[in-house]
Amino acid sequence: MKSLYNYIKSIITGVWSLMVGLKVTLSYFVRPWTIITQQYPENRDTLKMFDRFKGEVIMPHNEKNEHKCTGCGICEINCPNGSIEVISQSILTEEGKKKRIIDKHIYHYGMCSFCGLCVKTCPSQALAFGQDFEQAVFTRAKLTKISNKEGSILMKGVE
Amino acid sequence: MNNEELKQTILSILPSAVFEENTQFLTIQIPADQIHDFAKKIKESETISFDYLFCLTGIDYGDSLGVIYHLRSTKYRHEIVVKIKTSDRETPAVDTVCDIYKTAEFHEREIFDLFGIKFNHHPDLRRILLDESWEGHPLRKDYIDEVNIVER
Amino acid sequence: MTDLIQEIEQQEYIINMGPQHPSTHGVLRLVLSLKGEIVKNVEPHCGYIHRGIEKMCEKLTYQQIIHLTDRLDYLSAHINNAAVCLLVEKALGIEVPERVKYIRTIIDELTRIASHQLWWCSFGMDLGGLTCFFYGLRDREHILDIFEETTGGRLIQSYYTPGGLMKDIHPNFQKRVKDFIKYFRKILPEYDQLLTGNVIMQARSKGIGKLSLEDAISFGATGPSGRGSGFACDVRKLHPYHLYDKVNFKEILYQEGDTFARYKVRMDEMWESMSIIEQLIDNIPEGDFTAKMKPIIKLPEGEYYQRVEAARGEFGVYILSKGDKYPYRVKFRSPNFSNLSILNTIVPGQKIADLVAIGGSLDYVIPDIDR
Amino acid sequence: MDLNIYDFTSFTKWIDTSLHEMMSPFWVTACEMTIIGVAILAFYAVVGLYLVYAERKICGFMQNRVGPNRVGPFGFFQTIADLIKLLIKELVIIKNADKFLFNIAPFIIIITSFLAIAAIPFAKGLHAMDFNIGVLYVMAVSSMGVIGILLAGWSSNNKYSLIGAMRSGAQIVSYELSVGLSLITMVILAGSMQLSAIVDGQAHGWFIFKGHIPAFIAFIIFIIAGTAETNRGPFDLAEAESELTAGFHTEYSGIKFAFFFLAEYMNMFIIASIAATVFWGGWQPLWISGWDSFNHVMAWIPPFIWYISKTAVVIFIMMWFKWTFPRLRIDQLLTLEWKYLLPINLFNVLLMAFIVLKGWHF
Repeated sequence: MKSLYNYIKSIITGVWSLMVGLKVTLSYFVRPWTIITQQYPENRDTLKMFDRFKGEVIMPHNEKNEHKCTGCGICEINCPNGSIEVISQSILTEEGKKKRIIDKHIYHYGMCSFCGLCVKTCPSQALAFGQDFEQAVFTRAKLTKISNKEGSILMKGVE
Repeated sequence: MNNEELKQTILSILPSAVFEENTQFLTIQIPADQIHDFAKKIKESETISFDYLFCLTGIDYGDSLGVIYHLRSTKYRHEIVVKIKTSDRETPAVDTVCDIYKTAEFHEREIFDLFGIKFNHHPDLRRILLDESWEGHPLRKDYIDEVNIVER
Repeated sequence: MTDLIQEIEQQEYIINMGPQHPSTHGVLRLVLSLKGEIVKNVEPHCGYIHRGIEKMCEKLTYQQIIHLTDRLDYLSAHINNAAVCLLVEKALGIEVPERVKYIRTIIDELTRIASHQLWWCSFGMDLGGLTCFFYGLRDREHILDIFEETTGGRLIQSYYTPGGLMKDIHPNFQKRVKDFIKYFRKILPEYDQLLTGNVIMQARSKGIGKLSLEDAISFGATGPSGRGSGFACDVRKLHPYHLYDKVNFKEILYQEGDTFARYKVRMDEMWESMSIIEQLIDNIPEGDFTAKMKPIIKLPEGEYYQRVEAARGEFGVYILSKGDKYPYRVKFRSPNFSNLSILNTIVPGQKIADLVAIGGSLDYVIPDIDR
Repeated sequence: MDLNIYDFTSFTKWIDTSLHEMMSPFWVTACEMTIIGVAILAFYAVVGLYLVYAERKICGFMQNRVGPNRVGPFGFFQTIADLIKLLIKELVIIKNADKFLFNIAPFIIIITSFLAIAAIPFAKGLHAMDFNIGVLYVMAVSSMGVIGILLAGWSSNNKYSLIGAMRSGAQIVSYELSVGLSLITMVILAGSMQLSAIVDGQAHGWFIFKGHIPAFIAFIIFIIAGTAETNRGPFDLAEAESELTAGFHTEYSGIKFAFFFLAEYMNMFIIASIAATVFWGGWQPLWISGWDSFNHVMAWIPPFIWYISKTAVVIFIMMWFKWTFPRLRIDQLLTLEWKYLLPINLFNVLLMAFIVLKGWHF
């Protein structure tokens, strides 16, 4: 008799536990406004990434096409993957002093692991993280970027 | 049990143990051929009962190869580090402890894989992380791989 | 005829589960010998994504190692980073500001919740309840948003650095965390309704994959996998780091050692983590977000060992330094590697479906096994 | 009752007689078969495709996401796009597979699901064949699908497939009993195995109300066992993607896989149709004794709509099950059948017989 009681009890508790689960899924089924899915390509205009989002390493330029990179190469030393190459050249300034300026700041996007050490250690805050995440390309060669823009010069007052 | 009492107990088990100074844990160096007996004794001993091997590290000192056992007692909550060294770099071999600490089975396979230290009486000593056909033992300091390792 | 039957009985039916299989959670290969549905022997083959992180670390500075520890157990990335940072701080004798300790504790616990959420949804999926997967991921999204706002990354953040943090927390951080806790306290009972109480789930997990306490200690099964067997191995209690000696929380222990016990440990840990965060989130003191550090860190000669409680168990870092700016030898004691080795002890005699449930309850992260 | 406006009997009779006027009896039969074949094929395709769509959308909402929403408005043409993709995919030829059986298995599955539709009454006079043993026929035909699954699993030369097929065999053989017994319970109440007679018997009250307790128990058992018969979650052990990758159809690709996929949905549709027909009155409108004006309004809704909406409700329940519950293990599956469903079912048959004997039904 006891076993029959347990048998029926197990059926009832089992069915009840299943009903509780069914209630959860049904409650979401009838509440479609709780969906948090973002419609990505449609919301591109309004989509704003967080300020600190690490999309790529960029070298910010001001409106006069000036950057802050002195070509010291500290970012290159600090990069664990070798994804930054700094090619600098020496020029003579107007006062006749020898000065090192940056020729090309090459950034291998495909090798970057976004550890943030280059941005953190840069002594003149020349590097920053860009928020662009749409970086898909068809060939790997395109992943190698040059951070300093064509014809840009060092900002005044940055040593 | 504090470190001083632990020291005395261990010396009574193995008089030839050498203690290192200024270390985070109580660190003992013992001869490589005694590791199995020693591990068995300190695990079965009622007073110290080191039953939990929480880290097993292989190491290449340059001239010799070593294995480091980090042991802990779940009962008394004290810890020791046992080190063994072997100067044989060609066919290094030490006794396994995987019949005492079952976790050692995988960790010894890993050390065999990456350092080439053989563990006698290990039930299933094969490479674990690398491919069976891999040549050499990568974590050794004299390992050369001109293709995959880029020196900067 | 009987000879033929005997011959067939003796033959092993061998199946390769993985490296491409939905329920091995990555590229783990399990070679099963079956007898009908019953697994007689299981042999894990790992190393498919072995990247040689320990070897790479020997050529990296201590700051650079951080971005590799992220990639071990990517689901408890912050906690792994904390291990290296704490080790370096201990070796150099640096006391980090109080603010850093608060933030690190909160972020570690958020990481633990996020990891357990992902475990819950993948465990549900292993059992065949696909809906769990989406609920778990939906709620994890909130934590990832908090991380993204403060650290800039969603999965691999590299937020900790020896001596402190990369940046200070975002001004919204506290409010968002409080909102999340409020939200998740409401949602977590739903998890119980959907899966924990379910009679099918209980039948599939109770009494399955029993791991005895002796085996748990001997195999070094830590984290929820060990605590499900009654092995008190919570590093937060045994060797408190961060602020764990100042907050109140319980170490969750279950004695059964089966899949359901491991499940319950994780479910209860989520509640505990939330209570830890609630104790701290309003009291973050003002101050620096990093201690004063030299640009080049050189550890004094010697051996160092630091352990932390990652989401899957005890994560340890052993570093032998010879006084250079590079470590001489780095060893990561990964919890999953030890947890994997118990598989051949608890699985034989169970069915294929149980193997999947056990694998789900042990919660592997393959990069942590292979390193 | 003025159900006559929706009576298709005269319409089908008229086609039959007009065809007889035009040609010889042999050609009439051939012509009628073609018409019915084409009609059912078109119905099959539409229902199959939109059940897939419905499933994806329903499961999407249950999982708190939107489901397909890219192809067409609300993703309405998603499954058509998928079908085109499957049609142009490569059919991978498996080395060492039993080629003949491997190729024939999807057809066996799809033909069996096709055959069962023939006996289902969509509206008065609108069914291909009115067998006097309709219930038996539907059960016999729908249980033949397991042959296709077994062949697919066996001939693929894949260990996962074989395990999946064996599980499926054990499962369907067991659950066939429950399906049969729960239908027999209702046959006792109806007093006929002819589907049209069963439907006609429900003109004044559906059987699930007429037979009250035993009919309700039989309905629950039928839904559970029917879900198991169609290899759907939580009984999808033959596929069990977290255990056996894809079970019996691991090795199938392209349109052959689509056949398995469509057949699964059609089997679900058939089970739902039978449930609607036997328990919920098929195409009969809701009838409540005494509420004459209400009954008139109900009768005004076309029977085909009644039939489809009842079927849709049952299908929704089956989908709801699938997207809520975790999967059972094979031994638990068999335990559920042999220790729970079968004894309850046998008891239920006795109860129903007793109630019919005493005339305690409505």
